Amino acid sequence: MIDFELGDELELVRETARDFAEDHLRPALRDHEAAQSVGDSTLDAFRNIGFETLEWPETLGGSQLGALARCVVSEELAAGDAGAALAIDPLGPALYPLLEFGGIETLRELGAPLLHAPGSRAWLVWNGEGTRNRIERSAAGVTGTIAWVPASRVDLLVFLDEEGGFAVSEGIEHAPLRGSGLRAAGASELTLVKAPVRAEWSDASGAATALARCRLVIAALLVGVMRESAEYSRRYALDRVAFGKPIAHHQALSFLIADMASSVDCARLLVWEAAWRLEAGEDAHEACATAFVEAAEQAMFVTPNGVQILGGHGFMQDYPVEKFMREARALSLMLGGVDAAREAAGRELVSTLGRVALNVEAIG
Amino acid sequence: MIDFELGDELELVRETARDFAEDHLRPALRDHEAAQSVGDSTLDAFRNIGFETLEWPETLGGSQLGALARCVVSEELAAGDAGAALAIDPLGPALYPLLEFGGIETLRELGAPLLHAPGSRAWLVWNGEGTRNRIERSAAGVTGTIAWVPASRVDLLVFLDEEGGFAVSEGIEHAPLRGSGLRAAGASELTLVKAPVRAEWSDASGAATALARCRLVIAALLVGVMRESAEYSRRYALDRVAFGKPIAHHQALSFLIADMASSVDCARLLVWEAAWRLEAGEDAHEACATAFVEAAEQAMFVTPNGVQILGGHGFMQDYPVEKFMREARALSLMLGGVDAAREAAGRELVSTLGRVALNVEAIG
Amino acid sequence: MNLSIDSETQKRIDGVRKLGESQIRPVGLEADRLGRPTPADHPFFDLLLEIGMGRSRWVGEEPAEDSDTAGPRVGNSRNMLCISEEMSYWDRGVAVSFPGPGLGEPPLISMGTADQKARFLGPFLEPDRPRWGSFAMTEPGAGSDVAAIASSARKDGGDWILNGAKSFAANASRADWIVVWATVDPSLGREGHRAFVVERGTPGLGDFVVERKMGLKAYESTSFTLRDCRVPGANLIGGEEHYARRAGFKGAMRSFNATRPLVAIMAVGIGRAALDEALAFARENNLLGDARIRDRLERIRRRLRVARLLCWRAAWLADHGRPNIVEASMSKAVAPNVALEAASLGMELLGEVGGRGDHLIEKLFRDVKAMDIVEGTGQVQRIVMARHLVQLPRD
Amino acid sequence: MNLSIDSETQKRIDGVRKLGESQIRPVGLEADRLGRPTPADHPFFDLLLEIGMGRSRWVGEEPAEDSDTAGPRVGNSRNMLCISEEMSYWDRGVAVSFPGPGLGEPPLISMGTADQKARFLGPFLEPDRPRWGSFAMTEPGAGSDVAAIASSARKDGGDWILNGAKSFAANASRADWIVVWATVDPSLGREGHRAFVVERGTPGLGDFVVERKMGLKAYESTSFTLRDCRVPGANLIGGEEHYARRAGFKGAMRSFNATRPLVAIMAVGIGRAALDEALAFARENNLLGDARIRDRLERIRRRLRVARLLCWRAAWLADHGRPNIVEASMSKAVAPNVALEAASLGMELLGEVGGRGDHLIEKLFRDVKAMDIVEGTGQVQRIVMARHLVQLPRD
Repeated sequence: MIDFELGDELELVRETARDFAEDHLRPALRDHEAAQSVGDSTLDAFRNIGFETLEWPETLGGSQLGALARCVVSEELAAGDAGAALAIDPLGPALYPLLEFGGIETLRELGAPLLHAPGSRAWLVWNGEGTRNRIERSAAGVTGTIAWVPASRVDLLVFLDEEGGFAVSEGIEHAPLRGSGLRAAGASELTLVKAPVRAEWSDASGAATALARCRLVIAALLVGVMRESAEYSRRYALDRVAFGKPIAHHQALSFLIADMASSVDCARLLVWEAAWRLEAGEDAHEACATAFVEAAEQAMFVTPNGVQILGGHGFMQDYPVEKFMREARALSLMLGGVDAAREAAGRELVSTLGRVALNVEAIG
Repeated sequence: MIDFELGDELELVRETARDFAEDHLRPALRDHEAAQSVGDSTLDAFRNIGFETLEWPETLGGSQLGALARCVVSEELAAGDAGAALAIDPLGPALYPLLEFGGIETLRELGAPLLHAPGSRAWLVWNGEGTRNRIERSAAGVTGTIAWVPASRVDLLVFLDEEGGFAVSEGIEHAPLRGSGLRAAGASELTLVKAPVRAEWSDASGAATALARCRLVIAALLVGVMRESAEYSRRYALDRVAFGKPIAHHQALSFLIADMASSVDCARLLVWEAAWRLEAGEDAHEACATAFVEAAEQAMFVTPNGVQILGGHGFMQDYPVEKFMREARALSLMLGGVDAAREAAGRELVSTLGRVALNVEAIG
Repeated sequence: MNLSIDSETQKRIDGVRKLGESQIRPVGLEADRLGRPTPADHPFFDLLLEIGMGRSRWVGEEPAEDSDTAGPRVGNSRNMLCISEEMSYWDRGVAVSFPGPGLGEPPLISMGTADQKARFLGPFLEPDRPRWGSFAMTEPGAGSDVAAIASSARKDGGDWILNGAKSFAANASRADWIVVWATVDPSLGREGHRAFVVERGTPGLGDFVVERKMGLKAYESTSFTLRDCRVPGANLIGGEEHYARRAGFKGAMRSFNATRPLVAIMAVGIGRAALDEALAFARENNLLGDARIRDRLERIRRRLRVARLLCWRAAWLADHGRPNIVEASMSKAVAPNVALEAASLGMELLGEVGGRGDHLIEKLFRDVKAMDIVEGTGQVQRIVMARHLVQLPRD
Repeated sequence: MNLSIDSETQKRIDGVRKLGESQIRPVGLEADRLGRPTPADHPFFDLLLEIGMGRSRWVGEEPAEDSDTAGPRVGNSRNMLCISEEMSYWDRGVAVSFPGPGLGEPPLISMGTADQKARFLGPFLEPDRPRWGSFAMTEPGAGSDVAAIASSARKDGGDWILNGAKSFAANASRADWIVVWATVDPSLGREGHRAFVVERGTPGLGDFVVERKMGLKAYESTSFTLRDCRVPGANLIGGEEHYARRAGFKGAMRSFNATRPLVAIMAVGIGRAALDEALAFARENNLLGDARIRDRLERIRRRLRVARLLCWRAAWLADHGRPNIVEASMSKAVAPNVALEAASLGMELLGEVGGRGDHLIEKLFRDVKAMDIVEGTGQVQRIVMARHLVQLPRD
């Protein structure tokens, strides 16, 4: 029976993430941005809660929670500070190829060391359709430039494409960048010259699942960003008086606020559904790509309007809404961007014969 | 110097067309739709004004006015009744290939006879990219089915594709259809079995110009339809009271009305600019395709909202707005639809090196 | 969390699907082609009766208040949503034309006295022939402004005298009775509203005109007038006490809404039909190699999925007795636009084939716009949402 | 009808283009990279002065009223639009930073006395060094509600005492003087507004804070306060008679607007820069084979063309003294959204390259949103349009 209840465990996880964001991320959002990093105390607090290993298997000391938990946490963290949400998570989306391709052993070998060296970062580079990077692989190693990673150091770089992937942990040179959004996570251009390949995998099915899970996490981050933009501007519109009443009571603005609330819910529902599909063992590649497209589109409706509602203040860095607009734009450029996700979802659709199923039918 | 003045002549033409639409088309719009034709008195009145030969060369007794005059007239007629606007014009868009490919002689031979047999109709079938028809040509003649023409009789059928065209005037069988929009013009499926080719042309440049002019006329008709939808619903919203004031004074609806007015102007300005380019002898293929895309997009914003503003009444055939929505949709399906026009405009754009010119630079 | 349709519901959907394919859609296309509502004596309605449809949801007796022992009652409107969507997928106009008490049933069940339920819903328990009930709220001059009911109810001895005009009442001219809303005093707003059962043949009930619509032609939308129409006091739904009692319950009554997601999901059904047809057309015409067309189909599926989830969530909240006003309005604000987009983009895909007027997508394009109008326009839904989100005052 | 740019104007555009390529854009990128306004002593400003810019449009004497013999005067704001667009194409922030009397000039020209023009615009005729004027209307608590000016002006003998706070005033901290709007009585609305020239160094003028902005960093947006700031009576623009006279002219004053299309076309310039960059990037990266990307570029060009025509039309009406309020607001409502779409879609095309923060399109994405806010938000423009289209009352 259709049921939207998260359940006690996930509600607790959500509340914990929300408190963490409230205490550690939101108050420091401009400091993190200026420093292009978060402080050690924030990293420690995050580690102490156990969020670093939320999805890690129990045998590696993880909580072994699923995609839905990750989405719930990512939304909350990004509602606090999306850049910081990347900065505090040592593995980030790179977790998924390690898990999908190599399982526990690979995660232990490649991933676990990062946990023991606070401040370490892994990053995932999408190397398939839609990438703007040119990466050459030869017997001598990996050569090429990665235009941008939201990190100021990278200890492990996992490349993913449609057929599989490979990992590199040495020979990575960074040139710092200013970055557009997500500056709290840092910003670098990476150059590799014959960097040695530490591991490699050929597994199209695992690659598809890893990509799906990466897209889902980015989509959840987008939900968090746009939610905070919608909420912040809604509250502002209630506080601020023009022409004799709160600007929120001008019908046209109240309609916009209602539509922004709809946008957030639309994106979140698709994210949750995709996460639920993943956990239910259903085919979820298309659902994750779809959630990413929806989140990106809705975020690019919501966040510029967040600025708009604040008017001149919205353009000023004394208020956070301009930052939300930059973060939404930056997040939605990842993993080949919306076009690659559209293409993936569209290809799945056209292979459908007969009726198109919108949701999963007939489980339980 | 930039100047939007139509000039006295065109203002007079516009006024005449507006009066004609007011007197003969708008009052009978449901009758024409039900009858799938307009009455003889309307045909006569139209002919007497000289609108049948608005763009015809003077040597054939025409007014030899240009594309802008045609756009101005088409908008006015379509604001009265878009279906009737097609019904009363014997040649319709078929005029352009005749003029472009064959000039005066061809027009005299193929076109003029239709003027002498009131009620005759020519129609243009787009047979290039984006068509859904399958037309076979062989030495024995033309064979195939044309899914829909907005006519209940066709005396001359001109086929146009990227490379040229051909004309058929015999061996055309019609099966009447109900039609979706534009019913006043009639609706038929045409079947040809080895129909003899009466004339044929191979001329890619002429074909491009003919197609551009066809698109422009359809775009101008769309402007007329959406203008009337916007105007009708605006007036309705001023007359109708809900929650203690005219519904137009509910801010959200007044914003919608303002946006609808913008849409109409956006489309009209592109139509006029394309017409002006044609007349100025500038390359106008892209401009005409662009005007068509804009008109189609804006019309599909305006006309459903015209229905929306009238609420339950909008859905009823006692009011004309549902008809405007059907006509806008039907017009924008023509000539390969918006995708073919987008493709044409996009191809032109990507061949641009350096700065993209939005308008024509440096004339006079 | 469970975002799948359970197999029990899926079986019922499959049942509707069989009926839809063989009956509902053909009957809908026939009505559209002929431009008239399916006549009351159409064999389709007899068939529906035979297979157990056209009946009241009322079970014929009142459940005892204390029979509720297994914790809080959880409603099943989610299942109803799934069935409604499937019905609407095959033909939303035909679905409205189904025999039964129709929209008159909910007020009778929720407000009616035992006697009224027996008198007016009783005949729908095992109907001898297709029977209809009807419901008339909207007036020619009102639209979304339901507080603006102008039809008047005046007490005259034990009877009520009704005067006014109603429009867009489904199945009204064929109905055994019509639930008519009128006001005892326009200055009271909703407080003054009363619902009456007006029986067929009551003197003063007349001037039935079946409206000519853009689409959804299979059911009759009817306008009628009440001229000094005398209705017995026993036909005031709930009796006079009900309205006296109700005055105190305003707040509590409006914490959830089950109708908006139900209407919204009908839009999803229409949109889904357009998507399936568009995909089939594109495949037959080798259009799927075009990235634009794939993107368009992707967008339709995605937005329909969003709309469906919004409806499901609103219903799930209602089923658990939780406030859902914002969520219900959100589903109703979003779904009809998605469905219109689906039908309109479907038309674009058809190209000139869409101009013929005989393709299912073309019919859906004409059907769908009503969904953004009935049960509160998109504008009204946004007002409702804004009242909750930013305390937008009633002006 | 003539919808081309004439060759005279084209030559001036080409001049701006040369300056833009060699100076304006590099200076804008530098300011963006360094995150600070271009300093007042930057050699760029000296260069501008050398080539004849940074001057007042005021010609130094009043044209005789009756010198107008050749029929009605036709303005040339269309040409100004073309130049502004090109300037904004290269860098809108830098364009605002240009030395000159700035937005303070129009009120001085239109309302100022001969003496005021000579005193305040005179130094801008042949400036000895880069000089700026500034204009301060907006207040920290007000935004679009210009009638809500709270800064007060109180008469004290022959002087005026100003108190209040202003924000978002361009070039204010480097300006020789600031045109400051204040009210003699908030209850009078616009009737109570007065414009004063407040000279640099006036006691009570202070607390200059250069705002940190999302984009457009090349010019300073500055907030400042007025604390018992004493301004001589001679600095009330137009003198007291002007405001007494103006009261009768309200209707006539508001029949056309020249500023909105001017700001709107700056958005077109930004959007056009994004289009050219996006096209170049797509070509270099072999993306033009993708129909989606072609469609996106097509849409940007089309919408920019529409926006430009809307601006041109509004200016053309103003140039002929015809009412253009609806058309001016329309251009301002449409163009900034088009420009945002251009920059945002440009970012999409860049993909992760857009994340670096060093691509021109990324800067444009941060610059552009301001255009929908300054000179009346898109919402305010729609209100203005609605007042004319449906007589929307002021509420």
